[in-house]
This record gives sequence, structure tokens and C-alpha cells, in this order.
Amino acid sequence: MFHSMESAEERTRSLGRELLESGRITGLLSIIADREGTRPGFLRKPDEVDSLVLEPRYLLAPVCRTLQAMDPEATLGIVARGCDERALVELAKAGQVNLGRIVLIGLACEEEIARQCGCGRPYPRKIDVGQKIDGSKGNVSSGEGSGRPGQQLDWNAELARCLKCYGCRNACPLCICPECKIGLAMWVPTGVVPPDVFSFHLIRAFHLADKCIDCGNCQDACPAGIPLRELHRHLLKMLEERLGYVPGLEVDRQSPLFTDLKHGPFNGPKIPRWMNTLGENEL
Amino acid sequence: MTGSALIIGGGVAGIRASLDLAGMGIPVHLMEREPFLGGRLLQLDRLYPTDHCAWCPVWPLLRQVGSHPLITIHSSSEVHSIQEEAGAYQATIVHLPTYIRGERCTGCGECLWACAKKSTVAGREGPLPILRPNSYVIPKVFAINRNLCGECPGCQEECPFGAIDFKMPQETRLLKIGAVILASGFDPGRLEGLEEYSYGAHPDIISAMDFEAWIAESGPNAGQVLRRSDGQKVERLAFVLCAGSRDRRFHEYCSGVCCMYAVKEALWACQRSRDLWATIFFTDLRACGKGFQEYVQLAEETGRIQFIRSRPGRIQPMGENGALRVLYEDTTQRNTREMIVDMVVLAQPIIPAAGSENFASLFGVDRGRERFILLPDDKFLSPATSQSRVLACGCCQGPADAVQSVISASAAALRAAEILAQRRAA
Amino acid sequence: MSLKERIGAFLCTCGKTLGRSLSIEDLKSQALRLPGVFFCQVHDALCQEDGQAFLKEQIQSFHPDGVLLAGCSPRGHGALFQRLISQWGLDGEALEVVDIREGCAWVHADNPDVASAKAQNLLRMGWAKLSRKELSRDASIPLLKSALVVGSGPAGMAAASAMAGQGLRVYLVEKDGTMGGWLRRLSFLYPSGDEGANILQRLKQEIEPSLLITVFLEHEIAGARGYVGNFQVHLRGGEGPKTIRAGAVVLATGAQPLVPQGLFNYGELKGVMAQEELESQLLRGQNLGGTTAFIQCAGSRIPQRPYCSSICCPVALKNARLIRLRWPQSRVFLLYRDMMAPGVDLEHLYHQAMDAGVRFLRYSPEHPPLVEGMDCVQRVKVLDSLSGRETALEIDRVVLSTPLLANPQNAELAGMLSLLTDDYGFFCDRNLLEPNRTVTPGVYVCGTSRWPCSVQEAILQGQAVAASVAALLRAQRAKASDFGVLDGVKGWPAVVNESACSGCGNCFQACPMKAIGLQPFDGRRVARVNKVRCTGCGTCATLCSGGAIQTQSLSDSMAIKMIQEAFK
Amino acid sequence: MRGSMEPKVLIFACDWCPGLGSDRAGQDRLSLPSGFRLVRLDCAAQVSGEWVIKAFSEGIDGVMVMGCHLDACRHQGANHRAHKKLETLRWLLDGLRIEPERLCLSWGMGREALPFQAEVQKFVSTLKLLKTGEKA
Repeated sequence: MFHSMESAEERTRSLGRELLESGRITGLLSIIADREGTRPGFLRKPDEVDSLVLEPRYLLAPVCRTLQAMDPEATLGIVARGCDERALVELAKAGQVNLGRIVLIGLACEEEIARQCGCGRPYPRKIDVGQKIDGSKGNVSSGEGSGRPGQQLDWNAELARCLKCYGCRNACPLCICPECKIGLAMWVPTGVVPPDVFSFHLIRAFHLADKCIDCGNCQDACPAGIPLRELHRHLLKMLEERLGYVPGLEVDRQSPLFTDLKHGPFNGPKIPRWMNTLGENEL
Repeated sequence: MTGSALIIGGGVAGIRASLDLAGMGIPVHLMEREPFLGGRLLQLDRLYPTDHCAWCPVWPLLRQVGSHPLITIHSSSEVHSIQEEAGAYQATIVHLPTYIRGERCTGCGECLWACAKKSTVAGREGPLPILRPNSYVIPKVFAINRNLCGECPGCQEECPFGAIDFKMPQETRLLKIGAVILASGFDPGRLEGLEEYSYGAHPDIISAMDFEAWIAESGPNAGQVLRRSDGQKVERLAFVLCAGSRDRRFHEYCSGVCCMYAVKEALWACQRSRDLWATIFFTDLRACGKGFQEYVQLAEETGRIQFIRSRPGRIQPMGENGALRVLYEDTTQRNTREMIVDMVVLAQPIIPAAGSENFASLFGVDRGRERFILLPDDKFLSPATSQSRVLACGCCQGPADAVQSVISASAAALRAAEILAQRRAA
Repeated sequence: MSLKERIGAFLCTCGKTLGRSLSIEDLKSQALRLPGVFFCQVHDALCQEDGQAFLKEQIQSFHPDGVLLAGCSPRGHGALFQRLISQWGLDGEALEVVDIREGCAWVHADNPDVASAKAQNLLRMGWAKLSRKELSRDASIPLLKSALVVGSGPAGMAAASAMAGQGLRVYLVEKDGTMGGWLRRLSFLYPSGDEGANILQRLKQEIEPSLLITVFLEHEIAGARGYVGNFQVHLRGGEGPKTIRAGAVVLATGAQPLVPQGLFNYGELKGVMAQEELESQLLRGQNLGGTTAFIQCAGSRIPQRPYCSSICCPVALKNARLIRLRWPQSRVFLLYRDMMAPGVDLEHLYHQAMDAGVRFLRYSPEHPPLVEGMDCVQRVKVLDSLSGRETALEIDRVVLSTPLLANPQNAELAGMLSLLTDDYGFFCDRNLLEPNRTVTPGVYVCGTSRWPCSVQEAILQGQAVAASVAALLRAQRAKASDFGVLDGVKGWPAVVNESACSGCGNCFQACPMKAIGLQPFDGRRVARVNKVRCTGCGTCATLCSGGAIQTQSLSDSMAIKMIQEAFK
Repeated sequence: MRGSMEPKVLIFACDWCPGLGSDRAGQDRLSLPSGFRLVRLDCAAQVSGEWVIKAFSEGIDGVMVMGCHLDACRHQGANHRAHKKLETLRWLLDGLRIEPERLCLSWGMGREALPFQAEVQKFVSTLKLLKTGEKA
């Protein structure tokens, strides 16, 4: 276990070194550990790569976005786990990152991390480091506690714990709006804690309905330990069942919310299909 | 200001033509026999092949016509006489009284309810004498049909604005006209002639126009498909196409639109009652417009609409209000069969509107095959009739669906504009 | 200017009838309690002359900056009141009509308390909407008095000459060396039987002498920019590229018949020809005696090409009859599925063909005719679905009626002008009653580029388009909001707050009218609305998490306030 | 109004079909449930999920979105997008164990007086059931 961990790190470092030496990338984005501690770091020289570590898991995609905003010309290498890759894909769809200038070192998560995250897809599409292991099917546990399926949750009680710290929003790699609606008094009454279930949580969740990549950051960030992920998992399930869409997988597949019921362009006045759609609330 | 144009017929063709002419800056007199504009199109429920409700595409047009400064609407009017002088017409238009003063009526509907309550015409069945504009047709005012009205003071008492005036005189207006567009539209042909279909002998043998109104959501049954005889749900429905057209005894020509509206009505009937099966007896299924074949496919896909190439020889009522027996020869199977159905819809022919004869004679316009207005040039370079300053569009020059009507209307409008421009130049 | 401070309220009692089911007095006091409402007048019928006069006098003496009018449904007299108050120096959009008649008094006639309470809520909602309504942001665009016609077939020529007749400058672009399109290759035209050449001549006579029409032969469209009133269209070919500025674009790109390669042994057996080849033979006056078999629906009304090309039947009827009349000894068979001859003239043509001795055989798609022969066609085997008998016809030639295919160019043009094409590549019309308009304002389509049609219909459509264009370009300028989903329907364009826009492109991807683009704005990409294309459906606003893009007719702040007032 | 049995219903209605339906209902003097308020829109696609959410947070019992029937949208299928979007919101409500029935999507049923009345009544009775369910 520990041994393979070692080698995974080594392998990542050597890949990173190669990339830097070849000059394909301006720098490598990863977690680094040195005497100043463990943190996300941007490695520019091959010899700096020794400080690269894989643990703890930390979502680097938002950092990548910031870096690209600072220097659009740079080509970034990034040690990307499944969640990183999916986040980057969604960010790319939203025009926030330029995948053309990003080189991924695909890292499949260790079993332990995957279990801790309760991740459904603990691996990127292109795996450079580590072994692909199947994700957990069931619902994630809130914190370390025993897993409870979202439908059985008493949401009133759960959400009553909310401190309105906006941690869930701030931690979300895909919350990219300059002005967030749940920060505006127009949408969410100010000075009310816990916030009104409808306005605060529903609006947040609704905005991410077709974007959430199930990284779990929102839940990890929640000081009140609200199992927000259950909610998103439920949405993702419906999204996949009803519209056959999973966020974060393909760059060129747009969200079904942007298209017609019959996907593809709508062709002006055309033959109606009321036979199967009229008055139905199901898709 | 130079000559203005007279458009006869406030159906969709007339409306389109007047809007285009007014758009080109030409004053227009739009004349309609009925109290309201809209014509036949507003009697329909849906339009093929897009299944839009007939009303929605029309009301923006109506609203424009109603508010356009260059368009004068003469509703419930008729052309009384025409004098031709110096390349122009002097038209005398008679405005028949509607007995409700337009400038006072707000369409509040009090009279209608008063009439329903108080009317002295004892035991009158059927429609009220007061005609209500079907939600915002133009003009927005009510009208009274004198033939049905008993002239009780009921509505007068109730009207908050004293708009009702049984002494309302008929007005005559003199118009100077530079060009005329005939858009008098069509009438559904009579079906009484076809004994073999015993139309009129049984309430469930019904004409297509009536059927559309009968099953309309706005209709008497709020969209249910019921037998007229006993109000039972219709389960087996038959459409007989070419009833009276493509028939040397009545009208040799093809009425053009029946195939498609039969398919449309079949589709909507199927949608509105889940356990309805329809049969369409056709000769040639003439679905040759944009999207028509797909529309027919849609009908086939339902699995509840079957097409049989045949012209039934006989439709027999089985008893007073009983079912109907349709005797037919399936020409592709070459055997005579019979089918028992609850209701038969006859696709009646489209014939020139009653008025068109009168207009033709008034303007000295020749009529061609089957009494439709003749366009000598075959519309090749203009939709002009035998009189160069009289143009024709829409169904008065041959059966046409809504699309063809508006196309010919716009073309006629353009030609009219050219004529008037020439007059200006002269 | 957002919040309205001086709102004038008017209550219309519809001849005191509304007073029966709701309390006008309470409504009035409610109105006067609303912030910003500084007077409230009750009248019996504002829609009538005296009512309008009253309205005018009140508005001109008190100068409100917004008018709140409770009465009948906005659909009833809303447009009228808008027109009126804009005549009296107020922005037409500064009016809010509240429906307390149809939607309140009349449907709750049995319950006055409910009706009164609801009327007050509705009034508050109307106030909420009005008081938060931004001054409408619109754009005024110039309208060039010129039009560009693509394609010089019958439709294009008719459109060009007609538009010139209306005093428009017309540019006629033709990719071939001469005008006329398919009309050049047609012998006689149905239903009248005129010579194609003759009609072509008459059309040319109207175009060539005209000083207003410039014809660009051997030119094609390389690209197009701009919007209604001011398109910039780039041409290639001829002596180098040029750019034309036109107020409207008319597409008459036409269509071309399918070459029936591989159908009924076409290309393998001599004597198997397509309809247009027969046309040219008729033109050349070739001898067409002997026996001819026409096969309809060759390549159409089949699964891979389900549509009916609608002109093949009349054309075949016309030619079949022609052959019979010219060569009385000849025998002509017409193999059809459904005889598409709707209307008076075509049915008459059908009868004429029968009378001329053309023999008709109806085949079913399950048993298509078999064309046989060694290198030269000899016989056609067909199962007549009516008689049920299989007959083998000894014939000299087979004529295949093939469908018209959309011009492959259409897709490219559709891309340039963001139009919609149907599954077969023909241009989509915007609305059933506006058959020659496209979803792009100022772009029109006529003739066979819309759908297969006869020369006669093509010319008619060309003239129809000309009428629309002439009407469109008559004014000097137009407002962006004039171009809604239908003529006469306002389309208030959505507005973008750049500072709040993240450039995520949801709006741009989702917009059903293709009205939104992304463009640079201090270092980032932000959404930009094409005010002319936008019809204000609001899809963009609902998908913008940040609320950066808003519809003007009902912005978020208006909606929220209305929701809050709904049950106060 | 709070506590009263009559549910508070907010109807967002496209002005094309349902707007007409509501007017026709009035002209025919049909009786409608007392607790509904109608907001006219240019297109049902204008209704954003946040509005619906906000309506609930303001204590409104049910929101109904009425539009033209699905393939007859004047805006080239804007209501398709609206349908999917609001459907997603219903899933979300479901996920939070809030009855999704409180949000009703109705396409093409509201053009005529009687169907309009029927739709509204149906929705109101559903909401009444929910209320009683809560009480029980």
C-alpha cells in the first residue's frame, strides 16, 4: 500500500519532470510539501518537482483557472484526479479555462481516498498514474457517519443547521458568477439564520443542477456537516436517467437544458410531436 | 393623396393584402360582409401542418389592421354599385346596421347575458341574436342579427352605455377607388345533392367544417368527440373525401385542401379521445405541400388512423339514431366491404363565396372554370383579372390553403400598388 | 431612471358593471396607498371617446411618469392606450394595464369579497411591475432602400423587377452566366401551356432596361454580415470580390432535380431518362413518338426521402399530354402512386391528359415498376394496384419524375444569415401565415428554395416577397423592438449587465433565436445581444445564474416584487 | 389568507395561448378558484426557476406555468428549454422532499375557456389534497 503510494508519487514526479524538461509546459500545478507546509504549488523548474506530493486530495481546477486568467499564454501542466478533470471540462464549457493550454497528468485515486470521498468516478479518462478502481455506487456518508440515502434525510432538520457561511458556494469549483444571487438581498433575505430553505439552498443547488461534477467540496466545506452532496447526487441521477447527460465528461456535449426536447437544432415550423409531449410533466 | 384601394373580403387574404398595401403607404378600404374580420380561418380550430391554433397567427394581423391609420374597415358592408370613370372606380358601399353603436360598445357582454335571460322570443333554440366578437376580433364591438332578434328591450335596458339602437339606419358611403382586390373567399359547397351519403338524414353525418367546430376545444363539447345524435363518445369515425368534388355530377375540380384537413381533424380527434379509431376514404391523398407528407406519416404513426383508397358508394343510417353503415369498395383489395361507424365526416367541396358572383358582375370580371374568378394571365406576371384594375387573390380564384392565400394576397397587393403608381404618374 | 415617483392610476369600471362584483372604492383607496401613486381617477369607460379625452386631460395636466390602468384585459385595449399615451408625450412602455375584468370580476362574479381582495392584489402587482420598469432600452436602425436577390430564377427575377417597381435599388446575383435558372430549360409551362422561353422573355424585359437593377452574373455569396436594414453581403466571382450593402436579402436560390442514378436502371439502360432530359428533348423538338412510360415518385416518398416534391405529377401530366397531342400514334403510360393534382387547374390538366389518351396505372410502393432491357430499355413490368393485374409494357423510353432537391448552397447561406433549414435543406418559413419570411428579420425566401413549386407559384412568391420588402423598407428607420416573433408583435430585446456577466455562454448556447454572441469586454468575453434578432423570449435570462442578462418586459426585480405583492 | 383552505396559486401564463384562455374564461363568465393570481408573459420561457423558488419562499402554495403547446412556441422552441429547466427544478424539490406537485407545467391546454378552467381547477384540487395531507 505505502509502497505503491511511493511509486505513484515517483511516477508523477518523473512525468512532471519530463514535461518541464521538454518545455511543453510553462509550469506544473500540483500539491507540494516543503518546510513551509503542504499546499498547492506551481513548479517551474524540473528540480523543484521533488517537492511534489499527491496527498492530501485537493481540487486544483479552480487554481488552474486563476493561473490561466493571470497568464493566458502559459501552458499549464496539472496533476489531475477525476474530479479535477471533470471540473476543468465544465469550466472549459463555460469558457473559463482553455484546455488547449492545459496538459493533464491523469491520476487515478487510491482506494482509500476514493472511499473517503465516496467518489463515483475516482479516475480521469486518461490515466497516467495509478490503477482505475470502480467508484462507490451508493450515497456518500455525511462526514464519517454512516451513509443515509438522500430520500430518507430529514432535510428540514439538516438545513436548519445551516450557518449561512457561504462555504458551500466558495468551495465550489463551478461557482463562477461575478455576482452570486444567493448573496443578494433581492433573492435571499439578509440577516436570517438559518436562511430560508427555498431561497438559499434551492437557488444554489438549482444553478449547479446541470454542472455539478460531484467533487464533494461543498459538503466538505460545510461546518454544519449538511449532506449537500446527497441533493446533487439525486439531481445527477435524474439528469442521467431522464436526459442521458453527465456533467464533466465531454467538452463538446452541451447541457440538455440548452436544447430542444428532441436534441439538436429546432427546425422552425415543423411537424408537432404532441402525441407524446402534450400536457405531460415527465420528459 | 392619390387613389386608394378597395379590398373585398376580410378573410386572411384580404387582411394580408390590406396590410401590405397600407405598409406601402396606400390608403385601403377593407370591406367585409360579416360584422367581424377573420373570415373562414377563424372558424377553424387548428391549422395543418404545424398544428398551431388558427387564432394565434391571425390576431397580430387583426390588431395591426385595426390600428393602422391607412386602413378603413367597413364591416357588415356590401358593395351596392360601381361607376367607372376616368380610370377609377366610384364605389357605393352600404353599411348594414348592426344595431349596436361601435363607438359606445365596450364589449362588456351585459347585453348578451340580458338577452339570454330576458329574450321574449319564446322557446328559441340555438344561437342568440347578439353576435359576440370571439375574443378581440376586429372590430371589437358586438352586433345584433336582426333575423333572430325579437327586439325586446331587454338588452337595451342592461347596456350601461346605451349602445344598442334598433333604429340604427343603414349608411351608404361613396369611395373613390383606384384599384380593387377581390378576396371574397369560399363557401363550403352543399352536400344535399349526394343522396348516397344521406347527408341531413342523420345527425352524425356531418360536414368537415361543422365537425371541426363540433370537436373544437372552444366548441360545444370543449374538445370531446361526441356523436351529435345521442352524445355518446365516438369510437369509430370515418372521413369521406371528395364528397361532391372530383365528381362530374357536382364539381369536376379537386377542392385542394380536403385531404390535409381531413388528416388534421383525424389527428386531433385521435388526440382528444384516446379510444377513437378513424378511417379516411381517399381517392388520391394529395399531400404535396411543405411538411404535408410528414403530417400524413404522423397520422399513420398513431396506428389509429387508417387510409383506404375508395369512394364509398353508400352511407346508410341504421335506424333513427343508430350507427352508420358505410358501403365501399377497397380499390386496392378489389372487394366490396361494409364498415359500421359512429360518425361520418364528409369533406365538402370548396366553391366560390356567394358574393363573388355579384362582385364579378359589378366589376365586369370574367369567371373561368367552375365559376371561380378567371385570371387570364394565369398569374404568370400578375394576379390580374380580365379587368386590369381588378385583382383577385385567395380562394375566390380557386381553392387555396392559408399559405397559398396569403402569398397570392401579397402578390395582388403589389400589383395594386403598381396600378395606383401608374395612375399617379398619369 | 428606474423607480417611478409620479404614477397616475386610472380605474375603469366598464360602465359601473365592475362595481357589482368588486368594490371600486376600496380599490381606489388601495391605489392611493401605493408608493409613488399621486392620483387615482375612476371612469366608466376609458376606451370610449369621452374616456380617452378624460385620460388625455388628466395626463397632460398632471404629467405622471407612469400610468397604471386597471380595467379590461391588456389584450383588449392595451395597444390602444399605449398608442394614445405615446401620442401624449409619454413612453408607451410607461403604461401598465391591469386586468380586473376578465381575470377577476368576471371569473369571481359569485364572490365579491374575493374579487375585491384579488383586484387589490392585481393592482399592487401591476404597480410593482410598473414602478420597477426600466425605461425601455431600444435601438433605432437605419433602413437602406436596397435589396439583394440571390438567384435569378423565375422567383428571383419576379422579386427583383417588382421591388424595382417599388423604387428600391436591387442587386440581382446569379451564379450562372445568364439569367433564368431552370426556366431556361423548360419547354412549356403548366397549367396555361405558355412557352417557358416566352415567360422568361417577359421577365427579362422588365429587368434589363431597369436602371434600378444591377445584375451580377457569375457571382456567388461569399459572406454576409449585418442585420435588417443594413446587410453587408460579400460577393465572389466575376471581376474580383465586392461588397453590397442592402436593406433586405431575398433568397431565391432555387432547387435542382435529383439525378436518379441507380433508380430504375437509369444510367445503365439507354432510353431511361429523367424528366428534365425529356423537357430538353421537347425543347429541341426531338421525335418522341413510340411508347413512353412515365414513372412518378422516382426517388421521393421513400423512407430516405419521404417528402413529395409536388410538381412532378403536373409536369408529367403536361408532358405526357404534349406527347400524345404531337405524335397521335404514340402511346403514353403514366405510372403513379397518388396523382398530386390539387385545385381547379391541375385537376383540369389531369382530365385533359386522360382525354388525350394517356393511360394511367397506379402502382404501390411495395411493388415498384421493373424496368428491363439489354443496354436499351425494352419493357416495364408494373403491378396495377387497381386492377391487380401485372402488365408488361413494351416501351421505347422511360421518363423518371424525380423530386427537387434543396440547393446545397442553402446550408452555407443559412449559416451566414443564421436561418433555419428543414430536414431536407429547404429554408424554413417563420410562420404559417408569413410563408416567405425567415426567422431572421429582413431575410426573405421565395420559390423552390422554400419548397418545390411551379414557375407560376414561384413568380407569385417573388411578387409577394417584393410587397413585404417594399413595406419593410418604406420608413427611414425602424426600432429593434419592432421585429418580434410576428409582425405587429413587439420583441423587447434582452439587456446585458456586463459587470455581472461571467461569460459562461449559457445564454449564447441556449438562445433559440440565435440572437446572442460572446464578445470581448475589458479583457473577458461577455454576452452581447443582437437587438434585432432577439424576440424577448427570456430563455437567456432564466439560464443566467448571475442574473446578468435580463428581459425588459419582466426583469427579475419586477417579477420578485410582483410575487411579493401577489397575496399581500 | 394564511391558514385558509383556499390554496394560493400563482400562474405564469404565456400571453399567446393561456393569456387568451383566461380572457375567454372571463368572457364566458366561468367561475374559477378564488386563490389564483395570473402573471402575463411574452413566453413561458421567461419563467426562471428562481422566480418559482422565490414564490414558494414567499408562502405561495403552488406555481403553475402555462405555455403554448410544445411545438407551437412562437420563439422556435423556447418552451422546450423552459420545460426541461422547470422539470429539473421539480426533481430538485423532490430531492428536498418538497412535493414537486406544487410546480405544475401545462403546455397548450389553456387556449380555450373550458380547458383553462379545467387546468386551474385540477391544480387547485391537487394542492388542496397536499394541504389536507399536511394537516393529517
